[in-house]
Amino acid sequence: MNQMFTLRDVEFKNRVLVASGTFGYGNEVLDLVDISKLGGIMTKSLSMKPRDGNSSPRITETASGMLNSIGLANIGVHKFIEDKLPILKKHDTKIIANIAASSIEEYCGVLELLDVQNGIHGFEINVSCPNVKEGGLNFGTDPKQVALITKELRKRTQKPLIIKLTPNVTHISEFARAAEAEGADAVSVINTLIGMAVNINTRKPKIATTTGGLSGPAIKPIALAKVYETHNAVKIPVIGIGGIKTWEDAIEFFIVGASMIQVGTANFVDPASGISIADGIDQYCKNKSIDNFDSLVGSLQTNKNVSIVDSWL
Amino acid sequence: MNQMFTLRDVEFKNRVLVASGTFGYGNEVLDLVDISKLGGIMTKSLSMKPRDGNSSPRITETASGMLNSIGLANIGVHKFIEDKLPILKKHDTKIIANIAASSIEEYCGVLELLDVQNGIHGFEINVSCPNVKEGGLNFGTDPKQVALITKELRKRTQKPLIIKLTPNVTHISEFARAAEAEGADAVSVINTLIGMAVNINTRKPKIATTTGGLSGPAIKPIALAKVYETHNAVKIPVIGIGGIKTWEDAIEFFIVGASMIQVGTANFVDPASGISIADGIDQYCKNKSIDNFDSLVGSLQTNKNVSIVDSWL
Amino acid sequence: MKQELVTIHSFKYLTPEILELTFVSDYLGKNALPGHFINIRVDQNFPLLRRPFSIFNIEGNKVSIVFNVIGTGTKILASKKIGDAIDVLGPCGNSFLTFAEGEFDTAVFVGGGIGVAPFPFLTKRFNPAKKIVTFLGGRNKSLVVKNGLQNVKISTDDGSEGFHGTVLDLIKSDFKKNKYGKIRFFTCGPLRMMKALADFANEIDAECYASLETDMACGIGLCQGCNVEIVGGERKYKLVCKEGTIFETKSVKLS
Amino acid sequence: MKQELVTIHSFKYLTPEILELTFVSDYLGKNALPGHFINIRVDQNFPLLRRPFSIFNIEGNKVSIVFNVIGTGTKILASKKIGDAIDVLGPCGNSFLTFAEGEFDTAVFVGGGIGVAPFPFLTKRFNPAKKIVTFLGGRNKSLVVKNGLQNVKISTDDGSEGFHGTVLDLIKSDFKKNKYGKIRFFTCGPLRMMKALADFANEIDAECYASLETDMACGIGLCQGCNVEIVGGERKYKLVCKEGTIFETKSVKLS
Ligand SMILES: Cc1cc2nc3c(=O)[nH]c(=O)nc-3n(C[C@H](O)[C@H](O)[C@H](O)COP(=O)(O)OP(=O)(O)OC[C@H]3O[C@@H](n4cnc5c(N)ncnc54)[C@H](O)[C@@H]3O)c2cc1C
Ligand SMILES: Cc1cc2nc3c(=O)[nH]c(=O)nc-3n(C[C@H](O)[C@H](O)[C@H](O)COP(=O)(O)OP(=O)(O)OC[C@H]3O[C@@H](n4cnc5c(N)ncnc54)[C@H](O)[C@@H]3O)c2cc1C
Ligand SMILES: Cc1cc2nc3c(=O)[nH]c(=O)nc-3n(C[C@H](O)[C@H](O)[C@H](O)COP(=O)(O)O)c2cc1C
Ligand SMILES: Cc1cc2nc3c(=O)[nH]c(=O)nc-3n(C[C@H](O)[C@H](O)[C@H](O)COP(=O)(O)O)c2cc1C
Ligand code: FES
Ligand code: FES
Repeated sequence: MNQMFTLRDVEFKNRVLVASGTFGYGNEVLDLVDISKLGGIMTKSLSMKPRDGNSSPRITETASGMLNSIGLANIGVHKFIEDKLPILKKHDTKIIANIAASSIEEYCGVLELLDVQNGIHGFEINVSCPNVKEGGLNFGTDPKQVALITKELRKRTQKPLIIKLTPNVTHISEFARAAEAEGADAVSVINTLIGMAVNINTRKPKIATTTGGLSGPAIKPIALAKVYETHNAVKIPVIGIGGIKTWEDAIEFFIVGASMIQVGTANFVDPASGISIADGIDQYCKNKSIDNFDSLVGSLQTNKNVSIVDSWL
Repeated sequence: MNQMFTLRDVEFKNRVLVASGTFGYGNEVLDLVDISKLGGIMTKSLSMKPRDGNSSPRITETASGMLNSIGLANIGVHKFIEDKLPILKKHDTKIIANIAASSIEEYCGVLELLDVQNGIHGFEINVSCPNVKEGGLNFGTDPKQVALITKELRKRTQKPLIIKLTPNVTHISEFARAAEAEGADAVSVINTLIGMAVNINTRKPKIATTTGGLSGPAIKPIALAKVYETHNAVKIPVIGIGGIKTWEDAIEFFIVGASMIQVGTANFVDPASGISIADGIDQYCKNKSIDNFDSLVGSLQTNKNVSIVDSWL
Repeated sequence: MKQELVTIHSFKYLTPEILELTFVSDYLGKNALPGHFINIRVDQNFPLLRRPFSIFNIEGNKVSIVFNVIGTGTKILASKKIGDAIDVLGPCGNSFLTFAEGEFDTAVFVGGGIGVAPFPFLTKRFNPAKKIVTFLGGRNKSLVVKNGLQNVKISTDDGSEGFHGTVLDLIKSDFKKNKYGKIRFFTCGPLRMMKALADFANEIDAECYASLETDMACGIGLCQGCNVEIVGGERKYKLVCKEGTIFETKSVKLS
Repeated sequence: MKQELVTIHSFKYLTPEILELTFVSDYLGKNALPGHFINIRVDQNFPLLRRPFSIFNIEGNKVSIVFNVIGTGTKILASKKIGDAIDVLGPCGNSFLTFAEGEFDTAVFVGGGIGVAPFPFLTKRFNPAKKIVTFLGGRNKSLVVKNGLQNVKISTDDGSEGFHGTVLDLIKSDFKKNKYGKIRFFTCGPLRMMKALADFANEIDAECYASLETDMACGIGLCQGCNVEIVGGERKYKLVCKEGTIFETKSVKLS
C-alpha cells in the first residue's frame, strides 16, 4: 500500500505533513529529522514584510494542550526566498508556503512572489488574520472574505491552493463551501481555538495578548468533529489538523474524512513524530490489508438508527 | 470574607454550584457529599415528558476530557417534583431547575410547573437543544431564538432566570446580550463543545450519536476565553463553567469575570470536589486578604500595550 | 459507599500477565460484597476518569483486585509501589449474592478472561448449601486465574491449557457428561461470551445472571453514561453502574 | 543535537530539597558544554511538553541535572527509578564558554537558587588561566548547592547559612574587602536577581553574561515561544532557547 496523494499535479509521497508554525522553517531540525520522509512541510506563515511578533510571554501549557500567541512572527517572504528556500529545495519533500496577511492585496502580493519560485509546490492560506481595513475583524470568521481571498488567489496561481480554516465559527462547513466555490483545491481544518489562562497570583493573563490559540491533544475531539462536518459538506479534499500525536490519532482523522493530516504541537515534543506517524499508518494499512487508501478516507460507520436531532445533546 | 452572592432575592451561601447533568438529581451522593456546603445545585435538564436518552455508548474519555451524548435522559418534570424535589428541599442549599425543551411552549410549560414549587429557587435554561419546529436546528446557535425563549420565560417567573449558552458559536457575546436585553438575571458560560472520537478498529464513532459534548480540563482555556468575552459584553453576572477541577481553576474564572462558577465533570472523579473548591477559594481570599469578593471578579490585569488586533494570532 | 485514600499492601503476579493488587481498607473489608466493584483514581491528572475494578478477594481489611495492563490506567496502577496511597471509591453496584438464593442445586460460575475477577470472593461467600462448578475461558493460559475457585474447568482459545476451544463448547460437552441437577449461571467476561451463554441458558431454561461492563464516567449514577437497554418495562434503559452491574440476562439486551 | 532514550544511573539528594539525577549518555558526555540545557520528556502523556534542565555535571558518559520538585513534571521526574529510561533532547542553547575568553582576571559566578545548576560543570571546564569566585544566594540553606564550585560565598534570605540578605548585598560588601582585578560576571537565577546584578555590573563597568529562562514549548527554535526583547539591532526579539540561553545583559531587556 502506498500513501501517495495528488493535489493538482503535485504528488505527496505520504499523507503526513507538518503544520505551519510548528516546524520552524524546516532547517532547524535537519540534524534531528530526515524531512525527505515527510509528505510535505507547511512553512511558518509568511507575510510581505518581516513581523517581529507579539511580546512575551507567548506560550503557556494547559491540560493536554498549550496556548500560543506568537503573532505570526516571521522573516518576511523576501528573506524566506533568499535564505530558507534554497536549503529546503535540496530535500525531496513538498514545500507548501503558508501565507498570512492583513489585506487581500498583501495575500496576493506574497503569493505572486512565491508562485514563480520552483521550490514552492503549493500554498496554504491562513485566513485567521485581522483584516486591517475592517478594523481588525478576522477574515476567517466572514465567509464572504474567505470567498474573496480564494477567488483573488486562484486567479494568480495554478499550483495547489489550500485554504486553512479557523474553528472559531458556528458552521465551519459554510467557509469550506465558500472556498470550494471559488476554486480552492483543498481546505485545512483546523487552526487553533481561542483560549486563555490566568496567573492567579499576578492576575495577569499567562500570555501577553490575553487570549491565544489552543492546540494539542486537548483539541483533537473538536478537530475531528470539524473535519467530519467539512468532509460532509464539500467534495474537495480536507486536510485534518488538531492534536495529532500518534498514528492512531491520524487514522481517526482519515476515517472521519481527512485525505491528509498535519502534525503540529507534537513536533515540539518529538520533532520526528511526523515520520513515526507515517510509518504507523503504513503498518495499520498492512494489518488491515487496506490497499486503496481512499477506501479508508471518510469510512466512518455511523449508527444508522440515530437521528441527527438527538446528536450531542 | 464570605462568598455570599445574591441573584434577585436569592442568597447563595458560596460561589460554587454543581453543573447540570453532572450531579444526578442530588440524592445519589448524599452519603458521600454534604450538599448543604454547596452554593447550589443545578438539576439535570428537565423536560415535560420523561426522556429515555440516547443509545449506548454515551460517553468516552479523551485527553484531559470526555465526550458525552446522554441525550438529556431525565425522569420528566412531574416525576422530579414528586420524587426528587422533596428530598432536595430538606437540604440547606439552593436548587436551580435546569430546563431543556424542543419547543418554546415546552420551555414555558416546564417552567410554569416548577415556578409554583417553593423548593425551586431559580431556573437555568439549557438552550443547546434542537428546535423541532425548525427541523432540529439548535436554539442555542440563533440569537433570535435565545432572545425569544428568554422573553417568554421572563414573563412567567420572578425567580432568578439564568440562560446557559453554548460555546459552539462565533461570538458568544451576541447571545449573552440577547439574553440580557430580554431580562435574564445571569448567563451560564459554557455548555459542552461539539467533539467526536473514533474506534479505529471498528471504524465506528466512540459514542452512538457520532458527535458529543466535550467537557473537562481540556476545555478550560476555551471556557475562560468565552467567560472573558461575555463579561466584557454584558452587565449581568456571568456564571463560569468548563474544566474546573481545583480551586485554582475557579479563581482563574473569577479573575476573568465570573461571579459564580459551576463544577461539572470533576464531580465524576471526586463528588465532593465542589466543597473542597469552595474551601480553597476561602483560603485564597484569606491569604490575599481579599475581603470584598467583587474586587476579585473581572480583575484581570491585561497587558495595556497590546492591541486587540494582534491577539491570538 | 465511601471515597477513601487506602494504602497498597502488596502486589502479586497470579500469572505472567495478571497482577493482584492488595490494599488495606477496614470499611470495604466490612461492607463490600461479591460482585461489587470499586472505582480507582489512578492519577491526579491523567487519565482524567477513575477506573472500575471488581473486588477479587477480601481477608479482614485486606482487599484485592486483579488486572492486566491494557492501557494508560492499568499501566500506572501496575507501576505503583507498596505503601503508596490510592484514592478508592466504593463499594459500587449490586452484588451476586442478591441472586444466590432460590430454587437451584448448582451455581455455575462462568468467567471469561479477566472476567474471572469477582468469582473467588463470590465462591468464599456463596450459600454453602449450593454446589459450585466454575468454568474459565481465556485466550491462553497466562490469562487464566484459578485462585480461590471450586471445581475449576478450563478452556483456552489456543489450547495452551485445558479444553481447546471456547468456554461455551467446554460447558456443553461437560454438561453431556455430568449432571448438576437444577443449575443457575453467574457470569462475567466478554460480551460475546456472555451473550452466547445467555442463549444457551435459555435453551436449557436455566436462569443466568451476568455482570455487565460499559465505559463509566462516574460509577455512582451521576452521569447516566453507562446505560444498557432493557427488555420490557416502561423505561428503555437502566444504569449499569447503579442498577447493575449484575442483571438477569433475560431482562437486558446484550449487544 | 540528538533525541535519545537514556538510562537513569542514580539519584542523590544534595540538600533536603535538591535532587541530582544522573543518567548515561555517550553522546552528551562528548558534546554537551557548560551552559547547555537538555529538554526532558517526563511522561508520554502528561504533562504534554518537555521540561528543560541545565547540565549540572558530566563525568565521562555520566550526565547529571539538579532540580527541586515544584510541579507536575519535576514530581514525576523525582518519582522515576534507577534503570528507568527517559527521553532526552539536547544539547540545546549556547555555552558560557563562548564568553570565557578575553580581557579579565576573575570570573565571578552568581547563582540564585536552583540557578546554581550550570556552574559546577562550568567551573570544571573553565579557562584555568582565570581566577573563579562563586556567589550563591538562596531562600534558605536547603536550597543552596555548593558541590563542585570554587571560592564559594553564600547568602540566604533567612540567614540560615552564610550572609543574611540578598546575594547582591553580599557581593557588594565582599567587593569592598577583596580585590579581584578586572572581573566578568556569569549568572543564572531569578530574573530580579540577574537584573540587579546587571545594573551593578554596569556601575562598575564589568561585562555580565546571564542565562535566561522562559517558558519553552520546543527548546530548539521551532515554536518561537521563548522570545526575549533585545536592545538595538534591526530585529526586536531573539529566541532564548536557540540564540541564548546566555546573553550579555547589556544586549537584552531584563523584565
Ligand atoms: C464494572 C467494571 C468492572 C471491571 N473490573 C475489572 C477487573 O476486575 N479487572 C480488570 O482488569 N478490568 C476490569 N474492568 C475493566 C477496566 O476498568 C478497564 O480495563 C480499564 O478501565 C482499562 O483502563 P486503562 O486506562 O488501562 O485502558 P485505557 O487506556 O482506558 O484503554 C486502553 C485500551 O483498552 C480498551 N479498553 C478500555 N477499557 C476497556 C474495557 N473495559 N474492556 C475492554 N477494553 C477496554 C480501550 O478501548 C483502549 O483500546 C472493569 C470494568 C468495569 C466497567
Ligand atoms: C533553559 C532552562 C533551564 C532550566 N534548568 C533547570 C534546572 O537545571 N533545574 C531546575 O530545577 N529547573 C530548571 N529550569 C526550570 C524547569 O524547567 C522548571 O522548573 C520546570 O519546567 C517546572 O516544571 P514542573 O512541571 O515541575 O512545574 P509546572 O507544573 O510546570 O509548574 C508548577 C509551578 O511552577 C511554576 N513554574 C513552572 N516553570 C517555572 C520556571 N521555569 N520557573 C519558575 N517557576 C516555574 C509554574 O508557574 C507553576 O506555578 C530550567 C528552565 C529553563 C527554561
Ligand atoms: C506555536 C504555534 C505556532 C503556530 N503558527 C501558525 C502559523 O504561523 N500559521 C498557521 O496557519 N498556523 C499556525 N499554528 C497552528 C498550527 O499550524 C495548527 O493548525 C494547530 O496548532 C492545531 O494543530 P496541533 O494541535 O497539532 O498543534 C501554530 C500553532 C502553534 C502551536
Ligand atoms: C455527562 C454530562 C451530562 C451533562 N448534562 C447536561 C444537562 O443535562 N444539561 C446541561 O445544561 N448541561 C449538561 N452538561 C454540561 C455541563 O453542565 C457543563 O456545562 C459542561 O460539562 C462543562 O463543564 P465541565 O467541563 O466542568 O464538565 C453535561 C455534561 C456532562 C459531562
Ligand atoms: S457511570 Fe455514571 S451513571 Fe453509571
Ligand atoms: S522554545 Fe520553541 S523556539 Fe524557543
